[in-house]
Amino acid sequence: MSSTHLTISDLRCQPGSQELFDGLSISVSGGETIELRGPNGCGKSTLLRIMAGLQQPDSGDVTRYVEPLGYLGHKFGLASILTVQENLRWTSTLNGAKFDTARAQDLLETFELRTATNKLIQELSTGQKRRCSFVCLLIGEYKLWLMDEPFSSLDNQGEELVRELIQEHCGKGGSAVIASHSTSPLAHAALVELGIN
Amino acid sequence: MSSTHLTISDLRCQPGSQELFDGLSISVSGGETIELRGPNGCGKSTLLRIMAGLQQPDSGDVTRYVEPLGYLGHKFGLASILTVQENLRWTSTLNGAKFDTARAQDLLETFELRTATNKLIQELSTGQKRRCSFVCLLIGEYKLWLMDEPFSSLDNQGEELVRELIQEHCGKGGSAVIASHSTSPLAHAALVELGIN
Amino acid sequence: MRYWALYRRELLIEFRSGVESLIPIIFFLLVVGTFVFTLRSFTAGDNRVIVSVIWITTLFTSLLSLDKLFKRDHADGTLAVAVLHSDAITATVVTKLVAHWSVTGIPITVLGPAVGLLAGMHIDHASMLGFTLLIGTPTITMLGALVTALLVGLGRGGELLTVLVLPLYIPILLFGISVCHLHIDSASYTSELFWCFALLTGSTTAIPLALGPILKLSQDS
Amino acid sequence: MRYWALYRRELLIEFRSGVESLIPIIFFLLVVGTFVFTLRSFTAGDNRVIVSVIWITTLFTSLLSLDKLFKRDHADGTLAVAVLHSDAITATVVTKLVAHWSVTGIPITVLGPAVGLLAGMHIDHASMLGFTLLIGTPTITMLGALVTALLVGLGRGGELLTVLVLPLYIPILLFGISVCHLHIDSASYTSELFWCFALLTGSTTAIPLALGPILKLSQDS
Amino acid sequence: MNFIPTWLRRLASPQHFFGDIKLWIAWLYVLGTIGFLVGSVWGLAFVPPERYQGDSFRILFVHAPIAHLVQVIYISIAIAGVVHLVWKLKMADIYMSAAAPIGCWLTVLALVSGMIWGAPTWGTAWVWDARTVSTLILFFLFFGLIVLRRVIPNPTRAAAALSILAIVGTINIFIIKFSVVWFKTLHQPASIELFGDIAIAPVFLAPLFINIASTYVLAAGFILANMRYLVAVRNVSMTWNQEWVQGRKQ
Ligand code: HEM
Ligand SMILES: Nc1ncnc2c1ncn2[C@@H]1O[C@H](COP(=O)(O)OP(=O)(O)OP(=O)(O)O)[C@@H](O)[C@H]1O
Ligand SMILES: Nc1ncnc2c1ncn2[C@@H]1O[C@H](COP(=O)(O)OP(=O)(O)OP(=O)(O)O)[C@@H](O)[C@H]1O
Ligand SMILES: [Mg+2]
Ligand SMILES: [Mg+2]
Repeated sequence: MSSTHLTISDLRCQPGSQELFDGLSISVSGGETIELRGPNGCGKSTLLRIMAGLQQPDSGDVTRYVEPLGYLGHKFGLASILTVQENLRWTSTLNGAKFDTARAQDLLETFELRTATNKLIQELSTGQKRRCSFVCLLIGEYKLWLMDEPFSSLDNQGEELVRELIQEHCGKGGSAVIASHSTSPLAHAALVELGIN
Repeated sequence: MSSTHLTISDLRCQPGSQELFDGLSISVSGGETIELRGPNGCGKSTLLRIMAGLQQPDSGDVTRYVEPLGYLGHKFGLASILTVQENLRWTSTLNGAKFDTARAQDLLETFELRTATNKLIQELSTGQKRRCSFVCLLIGEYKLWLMDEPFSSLDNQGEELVRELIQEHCGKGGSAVIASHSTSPLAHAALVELGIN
Repeated sequence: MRYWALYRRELLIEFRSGVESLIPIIFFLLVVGTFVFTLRSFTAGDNRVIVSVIWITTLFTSLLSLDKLFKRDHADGTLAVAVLHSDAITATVVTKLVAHWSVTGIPITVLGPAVGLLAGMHIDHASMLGFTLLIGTPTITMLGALVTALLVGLGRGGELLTVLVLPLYIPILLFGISVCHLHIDSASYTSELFWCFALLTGSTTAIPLALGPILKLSQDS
Repeated sequence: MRYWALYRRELLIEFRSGVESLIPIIFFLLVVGTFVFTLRSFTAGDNRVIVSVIWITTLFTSLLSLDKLFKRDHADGTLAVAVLHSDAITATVVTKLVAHWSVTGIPITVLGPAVGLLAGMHIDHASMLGFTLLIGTPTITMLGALVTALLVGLGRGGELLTVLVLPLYIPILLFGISVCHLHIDSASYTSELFWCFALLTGSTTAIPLALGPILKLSQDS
Repeated sequence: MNFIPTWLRRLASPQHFFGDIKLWIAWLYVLGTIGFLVGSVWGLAFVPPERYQGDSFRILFVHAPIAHLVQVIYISIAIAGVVHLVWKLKMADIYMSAAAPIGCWLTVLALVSGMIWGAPTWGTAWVWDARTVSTLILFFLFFGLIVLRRVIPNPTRAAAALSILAIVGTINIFIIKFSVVWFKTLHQPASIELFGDIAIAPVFLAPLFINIASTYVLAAGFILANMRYLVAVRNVSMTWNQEWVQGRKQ
């Protein structure tokens, strides 16, 4: 039962003088992992922001069948003067769900953030912030994940963990679109190569 | 003639309740490449900032024999509403050097930023910004490079390029301290493993 | 429930470091003080000047704190997350506005008349001042938030905000001050008060709904 | 040479987007306008009120634009780079201050008396107003920059800045206004003018040198 | 720094400070309270009413000492600021942090007592003159110090920022005070000067002096107690104060 999560058809986008996409069409269905690849400046981040609806294309249709989306950009989406726990609580509030303390503790344990539960975000290292944003993503129970360079500033153990999580998520009917420069592609991922026109 | 560029002796640092370093001593000499490794939150970025003098340790001595240092942190150090060229010009002003247009063009060519010369920094992609900050580093002609995750958000070709540059820089008597999560260590680098105490 | 939880988050951010929540209040006192002090030789005993000064300072206090209404959230990316939850965005925005009003509007509504009394206003006139501030401050918050939302992410300071929003503030400023002045002069002020209410109703109903889409649009680089 | 190049960079940033450089000026006019308009019935013909209003507005204009003096540079990391070039940091700071003064202090020094003339001030009194603003605005820039530097990177808005810096502004405000008032009253103002100069000299010599170390310290999270 | 006696140098170490100062605080509290009670009862009950103001002048015995004390506290903070910037003394930093809130509260007291006094004598609780304004500014400066300490998370940076603000603020207070000469004031000028005539009748003088002295002593007690608390909290990782800090938190 692989339902469609998002379709993009005939996308055209030209920020500034140089054209990024012209007639790009992509469809993301449940269970799918899509990895965007391409050199610096080819438009991966732009495409992800368009998918999320944070940026408007010049023309073309973007249809989102699941809402809300989980988006992980270059900014972590964590309030820096709140603690880790308070940020997690906020995510579940946004989703209208009750905050499940036990699950949150479990996830923090998995990401080795247990000791940081009551630290302010601004006191965390970059990698720890990124880990925390993954915990938020998991707490949010989003169907479709849009991730911009999710492995950057994670250590090897963290990267491994995230790879497994993505695989697990897509195995359970979720989907993920990932922009990455990592040398080893994700398991089961469909590669989309973007180039500079 | 490998002169000493920087020494740290008996460093102690404890931001918050948890101790990061206790009695750490490092010395960096010309020609040396040092790679800091360790899990997220072990204190790599903190150590680099202390080396640069952007952060004060709780105790211990930091002596810098070369000044100014080239520091590349998580922020790119580029004025976002100036163009690439204007930023490069600023770097050479700070160093009291005359701006060498030809060399700048060469470097931009190497980093495939030639077409972006007159773009504003805020119009560049993350990887392009990082590339531009490398060009600044090279224009500044610093002896000692301190780099915090320099490979993040670079594509494979860019990463290769930077690796070569670091090797070349240290070959010519410069030195570099690099924090990285990359799976393959730098050539000739002395690894310093930091751990969580 | 969700509203309450979101409101709590905003207050948490506001009050994280204790004294900070007093800053708008101290700011208000400081600015009123500076004004009254510098203008003291001309205003002695004229309550109408005090009213004007308090109203103008209220505008500034509100402006300065509005500047950061969405800024922090934009900088750390939480605004983008909020915007993507399109069913919760109105709740987010409303709680933000209410929280802002709670920490600036309410204290000013209380302090304004208190300062007036200290400066020798009659208790009747001071209460009227308090009443107009009570209807005026939400309007000020709403209009300011609207313009702030348009400017999110442009990296501009309070100056641009002021230049854009001050013209919008003129009506509520005029009506608010007029009601008090007319009351002091024992003249009729019904139509001015009516306009104050009209502005209040208009802004509090329309603006919270408009803010969600505006903020989403503002994400576009 | 280096000073000139750095100064050009600051102006470039200031003027990159055209109209924006006019914002402080528009702000100034708008606020003076609002005041004069709201206070009009009490001030008719009294030039001393105009002087006070213009001086206070000058303070606020300066405050609002000071807020972003180091903010942008800190956000994009160029401040850290500048701080690491310890032999160039004083030059960087000085050019920043001069640039800030060029786009706020100078226009206000010119506009202040012009507005005064428009409001019916005698040309003599207006020139004296201009003169005090000329000595006063650099002092204001210096003191404001000092406090702004202490707050770099804390993510606080102009409110906190105002609360910290307004008490420091009181002397220059008092003396500046006194000189003008005494001049209007045809009284002697030498000692007040002396204090204005003393404040100018003190702040312009000490503060630029102190800012480098302070900014370096402010990098520490 | 050989000229500093050993017992004082001992106090520069947090651990010794924490231990030694406890007894001092107790003594200061006792002395100050007794002195203040004696002075106030004397002033309120045994001194004849004043010629012009009747009984309302009796608030003098609270107002004048405190209004005086807060200025001394502020200047002492600025001196600690200089000490901290020059010698990097940790204790100077602790002193600034400990004294600022006390100074702030006492300034509120000075303002309120002045206003209570002003209501009957001046006919208004507040006038704008150099004396009152400089006291008001003092309040804002104290408040600024407290806020600055709170908003800067990093202690090294906070201490330096505090020192600088305190030093610049002192210059301000001086300027405002000197400007008394030029601005007409309703508030009376200083009537007790170190080298000059004393314009207060001797009957009022004795209780006034007792109160001035005891407010000094009491404030010293408050500040030292606050310092002791900060010393303990800032060295949580040490062993000698674990128990005490834990006890405080419950
Ligand atoms: C809010 C209003 C007031 C404030 C802020 C204020 C402030 C001050 C200050 C700063 C001092 C100087 C203390 C020193 O340096 O030794 C002082 C002293 C004094 N004040 Fe006030 N005051 C206020 C109201 C009053 C009133 C209404 C009176 C009585 C009419 C009064 C009578 C005195 C006296 C007698 C002294 C002692 C003078 C001396 O020995 O120096 N004050 N006050
Ligand atoms: N102000 C602070 N208060 C408390 N803890 C802090 C503070 N600043 C940093 N830390 C802690 O210091 C540790 C080191 O942070 P740092 O950024 O140096 O790590 P890092 O090695 O660079 O990690 P990463 O690989 O994630 O970038 C982290 O565990 C962080 O939680
Ligand atoms: N406002 C703009 N004006 C002009 N060009 C722009 C603007 N915004 C983006 N671009 C251009 O669009 C291109 C795509 O940027 P994007 O951030 O999507 O790249 P990316 O694939 O994510 O690169 P990276 O791997 O470096 O992150 C870049 O070449 C950039 O210069
Ligand atoms: Mg990208
Ligand atoms: Mg790091």
